[in-house]
Amino acid sequence: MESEQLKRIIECLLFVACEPLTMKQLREICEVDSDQLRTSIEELAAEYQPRGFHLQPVAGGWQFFTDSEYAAYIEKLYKPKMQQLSNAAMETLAIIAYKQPITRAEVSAIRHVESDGVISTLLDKRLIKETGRRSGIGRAILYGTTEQFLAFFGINSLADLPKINPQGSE
Amino acid sequence: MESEQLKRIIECLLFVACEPLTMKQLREICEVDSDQLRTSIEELAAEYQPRGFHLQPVAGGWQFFTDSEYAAYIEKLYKPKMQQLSNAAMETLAIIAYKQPITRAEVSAIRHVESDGVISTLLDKRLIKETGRRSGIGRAILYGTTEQFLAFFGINSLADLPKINPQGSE
Amino acid sequence: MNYEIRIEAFEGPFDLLLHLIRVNEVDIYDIPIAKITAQYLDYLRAMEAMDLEIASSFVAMAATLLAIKARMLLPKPVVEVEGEESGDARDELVKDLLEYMQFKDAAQTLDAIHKRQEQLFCRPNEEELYLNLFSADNPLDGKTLDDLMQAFSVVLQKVKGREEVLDIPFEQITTMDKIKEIYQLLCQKSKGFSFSSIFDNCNSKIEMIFTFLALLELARQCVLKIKQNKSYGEIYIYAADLDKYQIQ
Repeated sequence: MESEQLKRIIECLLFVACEPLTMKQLREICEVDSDQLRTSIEELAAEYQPRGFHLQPVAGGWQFFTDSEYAAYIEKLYKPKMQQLSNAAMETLAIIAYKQPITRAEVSAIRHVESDGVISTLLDKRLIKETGRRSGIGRAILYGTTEQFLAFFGINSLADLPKINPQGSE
Repeated sequence: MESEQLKRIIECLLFVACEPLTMKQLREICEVDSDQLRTSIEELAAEYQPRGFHLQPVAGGWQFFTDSEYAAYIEKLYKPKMQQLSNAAMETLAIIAYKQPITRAEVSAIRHVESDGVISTLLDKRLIKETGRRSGIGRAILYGTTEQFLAFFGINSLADLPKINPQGSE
Repeated sequence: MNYEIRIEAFEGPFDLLLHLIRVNEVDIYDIPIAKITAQYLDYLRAMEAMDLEIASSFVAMAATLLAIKARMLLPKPVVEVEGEESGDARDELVKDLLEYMQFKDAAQTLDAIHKRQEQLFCRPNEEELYLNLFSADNPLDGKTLDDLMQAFSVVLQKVKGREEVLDIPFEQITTMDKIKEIYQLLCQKSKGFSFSSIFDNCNSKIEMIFTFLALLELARQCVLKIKQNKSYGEIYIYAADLDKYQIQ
């Protein structure tokens, strides 16, 4: 195979693959020998050196990675989807964290405020999730915290939540 | 911002984006004016012309797409899910695309065939959506095409649909 | 019959009609209606003979074709009604066919465009992955476990003294519970009891509704009888056949 075309195919494959491609995979798909493949990849890596994303060896394969210099811009692209929690959301999250599994109605009853909106926000942010259904009539949805919730606070399990004073005193 | 750097940022963003990025999004993230952005995108598109994937306008934004020449290699890498439409579905989609907004009854009248099933299929595939209600009695649901429809055909806007001959003459 | 009938899957009557127009190589603006109608009906008969299901729209079109054929056989009125076009009986059909053809062609064009687009692939980036990448800037940024505990303490302060609110009784009620209650009542009170008395212990509207549903269910199973001696008078509930009670 002609060297230029081989490079086009390799960059195409690496572009659509969201994980590293091994030399073996590339060799089989492109039907070329190791030497030819190695040369092409090295050339490609050099061609992408000045660009916004680079070809890098990783975990026994090759993968495109964006330049770390532009991470802030990528963050701006995805950032609108991650926003800070309001006090209401924090309060609701606390109730769910400590009283899980718990229904919407129960959260609203504790807060004395209709809480559907805040609960949706927490669901969107993947801080809470549906964990089951209350038995009995209505089969109300039960909510609990997620793995992400633990990760965000850097704790291992719900047992690591700080103990609260049952009297609720300061 | 320096032109070379702007191009690096744009290619970086397009590389990590999950959908076409609009000029507005890019302008806001990169904090540049329309003229500068337009120039950079045009230059970038030219730079990628000889490569394995290209910068293309689609559904009102910009996105990287692989060159069709290498489709066979990508299929060898992973079996992409092809979205084939039946003749009936394509025919119905054409009617909705050109006559939107249009009701189910109107589509069926043109095809002289009951079209509820096909319309449901198109809704499932998100190629069409409800766009409103016909005023007057019955308030029949109106259908129109979606952003996915544009992406499905790789076009930028409905204005890019091929013109149809209103006389239908051969 | 000097033409061959090929049974294909036609999308609808128009699909079949256009097929006939094409194989006969006739002008769509001057359809030989008698000939095309005859062939159309042959197709329907052939489909019938093969036990193929014929959609009602095919039959409706046959009727339309026959009606057009009949109208074309009639002599044209000598005096034309004023303001009325002496149109060809085929006009309406041709207009509809042309419109349909236009979209059939468009569908083919779109299909070709899609086939081309289908060869192009974009990067299947997953939003989730990128959102997780920036977990440092998480929705809980700046909040600590102490904040969480604090938030909960504040809530607890607020609910102090109205603990009963935490218990939501109506969530716990089921029709089954109520059926059991009423059944027990039936067993205990052989002389029956008043309809209104069974609601005495209900704490909420929901509970009353489920009590009523339970009553209906037991009546349906003929476990109890319901009697009212006079209009608007008290309704009484009696045991009928307690053995019929079955738990579902």
